[in-house]
Amino acid sequence: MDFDLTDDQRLLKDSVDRLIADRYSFDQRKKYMAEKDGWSRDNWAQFAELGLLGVSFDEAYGGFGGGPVESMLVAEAFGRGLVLEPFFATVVLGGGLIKRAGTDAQKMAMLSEIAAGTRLVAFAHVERASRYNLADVQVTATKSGDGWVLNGEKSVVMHGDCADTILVTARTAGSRRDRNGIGLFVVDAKAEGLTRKGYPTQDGLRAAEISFANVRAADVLGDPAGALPIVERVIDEAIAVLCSEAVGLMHEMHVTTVDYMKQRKQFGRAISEFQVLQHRSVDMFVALEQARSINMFGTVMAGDDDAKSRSRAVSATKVQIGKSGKLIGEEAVQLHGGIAMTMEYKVGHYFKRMTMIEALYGSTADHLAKVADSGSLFA
Amino acid sequence: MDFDLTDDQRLLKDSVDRLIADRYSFDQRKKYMAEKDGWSRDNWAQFAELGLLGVSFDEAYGGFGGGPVESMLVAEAFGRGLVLEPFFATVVLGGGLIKRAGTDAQKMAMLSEIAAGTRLVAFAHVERASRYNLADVQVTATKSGDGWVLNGEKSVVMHGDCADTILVTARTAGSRRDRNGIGLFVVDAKAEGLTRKGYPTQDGLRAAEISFANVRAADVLGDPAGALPIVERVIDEAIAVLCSEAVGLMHEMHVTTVDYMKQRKQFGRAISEFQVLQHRSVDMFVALEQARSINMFGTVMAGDDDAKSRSRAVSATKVQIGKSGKLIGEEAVQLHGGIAMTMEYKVGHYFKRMTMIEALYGSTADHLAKVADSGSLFA
Amino acid sequence: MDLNFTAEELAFRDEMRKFFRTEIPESIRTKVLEGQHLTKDEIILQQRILNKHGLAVPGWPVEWGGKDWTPVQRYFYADEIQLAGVPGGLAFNTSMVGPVIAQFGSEAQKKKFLPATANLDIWWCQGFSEPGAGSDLAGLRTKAELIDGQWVINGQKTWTTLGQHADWIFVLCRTDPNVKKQEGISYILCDMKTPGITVRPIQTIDGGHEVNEVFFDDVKVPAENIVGEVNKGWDYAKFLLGNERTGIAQVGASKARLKRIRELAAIEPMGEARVLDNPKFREKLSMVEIELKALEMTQLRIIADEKGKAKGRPNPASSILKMKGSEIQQWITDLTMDVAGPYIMPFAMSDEGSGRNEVGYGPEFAAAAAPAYFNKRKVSIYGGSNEIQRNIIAKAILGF
Amino acid sequence: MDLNFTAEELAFRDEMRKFFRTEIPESIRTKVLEGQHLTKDEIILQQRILNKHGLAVPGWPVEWGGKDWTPVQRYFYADEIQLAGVPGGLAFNTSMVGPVIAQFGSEAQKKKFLPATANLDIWWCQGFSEPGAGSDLAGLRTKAELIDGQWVINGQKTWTTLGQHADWIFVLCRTDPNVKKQEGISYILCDMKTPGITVRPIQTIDGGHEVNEVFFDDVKVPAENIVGEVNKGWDYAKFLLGNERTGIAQVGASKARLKRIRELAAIEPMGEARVLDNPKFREKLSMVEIELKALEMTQLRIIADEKGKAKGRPNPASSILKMKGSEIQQWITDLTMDVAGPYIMPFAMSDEGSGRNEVGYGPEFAAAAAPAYFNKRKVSIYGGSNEIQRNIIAKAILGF
Repeated sequence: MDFDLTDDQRLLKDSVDRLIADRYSFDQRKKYMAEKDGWSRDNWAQFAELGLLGVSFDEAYGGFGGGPVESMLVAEAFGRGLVLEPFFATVVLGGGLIKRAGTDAQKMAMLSEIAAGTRLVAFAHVERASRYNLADVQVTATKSGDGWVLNGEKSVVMHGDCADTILVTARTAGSRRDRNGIGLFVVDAKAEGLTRKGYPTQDGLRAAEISFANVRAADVLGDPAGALPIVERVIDEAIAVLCSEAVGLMHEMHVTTVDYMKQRKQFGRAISEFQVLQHRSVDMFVALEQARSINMFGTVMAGDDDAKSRSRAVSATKVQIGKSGKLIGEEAVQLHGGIAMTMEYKVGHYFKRMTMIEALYGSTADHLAKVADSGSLFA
Repeated sequence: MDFDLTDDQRLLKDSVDRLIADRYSFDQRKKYMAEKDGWSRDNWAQFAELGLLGVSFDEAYGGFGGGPVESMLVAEAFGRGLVLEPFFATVVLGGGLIKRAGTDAQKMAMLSEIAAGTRLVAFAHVERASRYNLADVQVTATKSGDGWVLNGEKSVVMHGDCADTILVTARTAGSRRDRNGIGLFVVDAKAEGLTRKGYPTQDGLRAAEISFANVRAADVLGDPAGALPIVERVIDEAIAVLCSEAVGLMHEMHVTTVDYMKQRKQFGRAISEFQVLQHRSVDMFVALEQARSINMFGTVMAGDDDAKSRSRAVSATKVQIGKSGKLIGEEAVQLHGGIAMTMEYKVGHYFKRMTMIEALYGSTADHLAKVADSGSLFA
Repeated sequence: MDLNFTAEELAFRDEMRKFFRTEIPESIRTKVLEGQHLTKDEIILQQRILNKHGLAVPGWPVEWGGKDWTPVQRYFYADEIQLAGVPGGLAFNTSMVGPVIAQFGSEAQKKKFLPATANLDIWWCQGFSEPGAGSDLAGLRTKAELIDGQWVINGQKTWTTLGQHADWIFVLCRTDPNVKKQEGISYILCDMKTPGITVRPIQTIDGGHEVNEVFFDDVKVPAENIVGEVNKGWDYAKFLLGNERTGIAQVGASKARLKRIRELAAIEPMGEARVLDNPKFREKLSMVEIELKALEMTQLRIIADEKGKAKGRPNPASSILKMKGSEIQQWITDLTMDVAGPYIMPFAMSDEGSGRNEVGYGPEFAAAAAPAYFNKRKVSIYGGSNEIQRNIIAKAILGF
Repeated sequence: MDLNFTAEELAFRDEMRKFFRTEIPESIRTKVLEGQHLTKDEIILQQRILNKHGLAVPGWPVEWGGKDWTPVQRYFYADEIQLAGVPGGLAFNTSMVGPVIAQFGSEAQKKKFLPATANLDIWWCQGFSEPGAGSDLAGLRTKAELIDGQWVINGQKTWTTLGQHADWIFVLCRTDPNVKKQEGISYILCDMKTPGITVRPIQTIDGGHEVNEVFFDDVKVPAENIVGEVNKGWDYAKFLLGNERTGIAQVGASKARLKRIRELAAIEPMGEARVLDNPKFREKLSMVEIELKALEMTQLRIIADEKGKAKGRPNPASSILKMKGSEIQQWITDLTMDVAGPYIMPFAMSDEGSGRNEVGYGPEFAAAAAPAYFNKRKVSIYGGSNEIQRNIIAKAILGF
């Protein structure tokens, strides 16, 4: 066991940290948000150039060849910067699915374009009625000639409004909540019959509702009736990446609060001199360190081939991240006071993103129930 | 609605408060605990003289004629004094059962003796395997001539070691957890075949394990197969009294902590000057006031004839009392530091009694589940 | 001690209940109960109905339209108005400036302002907080100088709620910089149309526009617009802060929200069942109800304790109402998010910030769930933060 | 960064695991795992077995029996010894006085004391805390005066854990009352059989006798029994406080307790099922496991960070280990009480305070449930209360 970064990891971390320092001040971020897609194509090109868009892909497909630790480093920095670009949708979800489910040819075709920044991907899985049940798929795919035709509606497709390619889960067999009978289809965003309605999410990112009316899939990834285990695995990996992003958010909220406390004067002295506020910011710090620690565990375990121990560890991580994040977010706002309630100040935006991560792919309560049902963490 | 005490209530409160002030210093209490029964017969006579042992009985049976509020006043004062005598066992449980289930003749015979201080009663209901399920009764009562014969074992009979009369629930019909088929029997503590083993409880009070080997009951209270609803009702009333006692405990823990903070010096100043400790004692105060408030609600509602709303309100009260009590007890110890961990200082004893009340007749978690299963408190 | 309500008290409750639910338009009440924002016209409309029936300003002196109610009556008024989803009298008018003018204003001020304030013909806003002041309200720097028989005001106020709708503002100004900070403050009334006033919206993280900055640049106000004596404004502001104890805890509003959450949770699917079927959710809901029930009793104890006490002396125990009441309001937004689940994600506010779901993803109520959670962070910050309330209890009750 | 353990590290873990579970009597380990108290002889026995195999004092300098282990090896030693239910070296000997003598003592002191200390031929106790001192340890008043070549000690110490078994005591004494409080303290070793020493038991609320008061009444100690320099005792005490970071969080012990709780909850009936079938209990248990898993990683991060750093300089982040570790130990006692339910009530300690259930009501483990809950309140009080730990983090890490 070694907590030190390798030379390559150190280089990666330095370059993504520098990127955030140079390009992701709060004011710069506001400008990106005002761009057409709600994020910056210029940044995207820069990410590609630094190798971030292929951070977790094999070098054979134009990737950086990194593993979970590399993704963690990038995501944490992106959290600190509150990055708007569709890294999570395209690289983590889209790239992850293709990597895990695709043939060599499919990977060659798509991963290399993702890594190069020339293909945006979104993952359309959640439906209006599915809540957090990953097996609850009602969109249908029916065989037509040698291809598949999709019908139905998908919800909150993260960055679905700008994606070039949409990966869609659809039911090819079985009934609504069956684990079997789910396929994963590659759909061109411009395909006939596909309509999408983009909108901002609470955290300033983008999503889309997408409907499919006899949409012809361009391709299928893996077994058209057996995609669920891969979807679950990629979502576990994605949760680990979200948790890393959350660590970045928490870090930034904590640091910003401590700095603010040192500058802000009330009753003639810096509020950092009030012992009550000191102790509360210490509790934020402890929560942050606990989150950072378990995130390392979750990051490693997200790569585990055993579905049960992988999923239990990832859920445990999301629980601690959710618990720490709620405390840190709410206290960051409270210790700042009114200013943190304004759009003009950065802390509120971190708090909102943290809140959305808590709700993404299962809340703290849902994941705690999952851990509780799957035995000891110290097995 | 009127929060002011009536003249009679004021007199009662004054007399019980004076009693506690005169007779229940921490040092006096130690002496009582060292007496043969683990409490003071002399105090008991004094309680009788002041009318406290019949506080909730009709005047016809030698009682004070008080209602729930009168019981609350006595119990809260007893909590402040950390009273050792078997008031809860004899008057609240024993008297309550006789009052609710007895005939006029039974009441005349037993309540008047309880009120006079000449009869001690205990209620033997809990069994080794029943945990918190009131219907889980395995002790049997079988008809024999014109009487009943009891067999089996009862656990943690509060003050069962000193009682003259033991009220025993026993199964006359049905199987282990059936709601029907439970009777309530009057047993002489000296009856043949009854053996008891007394022991101290964690809070310094007394209890006994009692076994029945062909013990002949002296009498039966009410329907020998239908006692459960009355047991439930009396236990609801008893929980309300325990909650009032708990309010007294919490009050004393809070006041003692605040006083200690003002006297105790660390780093050259009273620890009450540390803002962190101030705020934490404020949180104790708020928890105390919330407990005191809901206890009034629980006290009134414990008298409700409707079993569902009565039981819901009492459970809600026990939840808040348990939550507040845990916070106040743990913080009282923490803010005192090591001294509160010693037998020689009073706070630890309040903390222990509070912990036992939390566990009596269902924990906070159990009662929260009950409330949650019974609909809104604001119906 | 008799903790049951009397028949008269219950009759009063029923009268209030009936009035609020029949006289105030259901469209307004539904929006309030769903956590949506009201338009200016809706707020005015309902206050005028209340005022027409003598129910807009019950806390005022009787001669100016107030009611000589018992504490229990005042409790039921507040509880029922909130339960019914009636917004009630605009707080700035009825709880803040009105009582101050009635107590400390000149006769001319009373005649000019009180009837119009009760009827919301004048919409007031509050000019207390300043940038950088926060909980240290008395440290304010906006100054007013008496020049040629006019107060000339310069400075900046902030967190001015609904200032964009206001006709008048009541402003705390520093009129003597050379004395202890609390002793050099005056309470001045100012027409928002006066030249030199600029209102700038503050956009909050929930996406709404509720608060504003108000800039004063050589704003000239007639000398007679001062309330009471010069340099006594801090006393009047403190009088006001302790004036309204029954509303502060928002018990009725929280009860209404919990009722609605219970209804929504019984509808919203979760797996093959409903959210309300999940024991963990139910327990969380019950825990909030239990704390709220305790708070309701605490509130009744505090208002009962007011009997015969001088008005304007805040009972420090009312800090409990503020602290616990705000905690409960915040927990309730957690519960709404729990019911909404993943459907909180779309930012679906319409232009007016109405909180309606314009995206169509998830149930209607879900669109307001996260904004309410963000927005309600304010209740433990404003009106004396919960840290300040703890300081008050520590000092005034625990004697530290 | 590679967060997997190497094959060598895992081999070391397995070696430790095997050793502790085969060489230390199961009767001792079971008592520890059940939360019962050990006798003096049992504590001595197991330490001598450890010492015989060179595993009693791995943190000491190699020449005195220590091990030159990597941080991960030290982590596995602590984790496995706790998981196995082995009490390990008596902390006063191995973590407290031993390292101080090894670092600051004279050669004569080292020879005289270190081997006997490692082998528990001398049982040490600690004379630091005083009545009224609490967290302000440096304010101590027990004084030592050098008279006729002897230290004469007068004063009182308290919270002296297991002082009733001790052969020697290490005492902090004030040797110069005229300087800053930290600068006039000396570190003196004292035979408990010296005339003038009185040990008085303190009974604690769990019913046990773990701590004592120790009175010094003209206690005469040879001059050479001072460790290091006169008036430098505070530095040695601080060195000691930061010396042992891997044990402070009690991660291994907490893992062992949680494992046992899971076993007990799977047995103990609750209605028609078992306690472990209750989802709420399971979630509470899982939440503690999650926090413990996070703390385990935090501990690994902190010990990894020690590489190449000077010994004796406590990493302020280790305050997290103390705070969170004590919280978790306390939560675990809550869980045990949850499993025990109503069976916690009888006070069923035997005379030796063994924690065995002598009443026979409820399961065997239940007798120790409430006493453990009471007893573990201490872990957030002693060794620098959690409030002091927060002050340390506030100052040393957050820069307040």
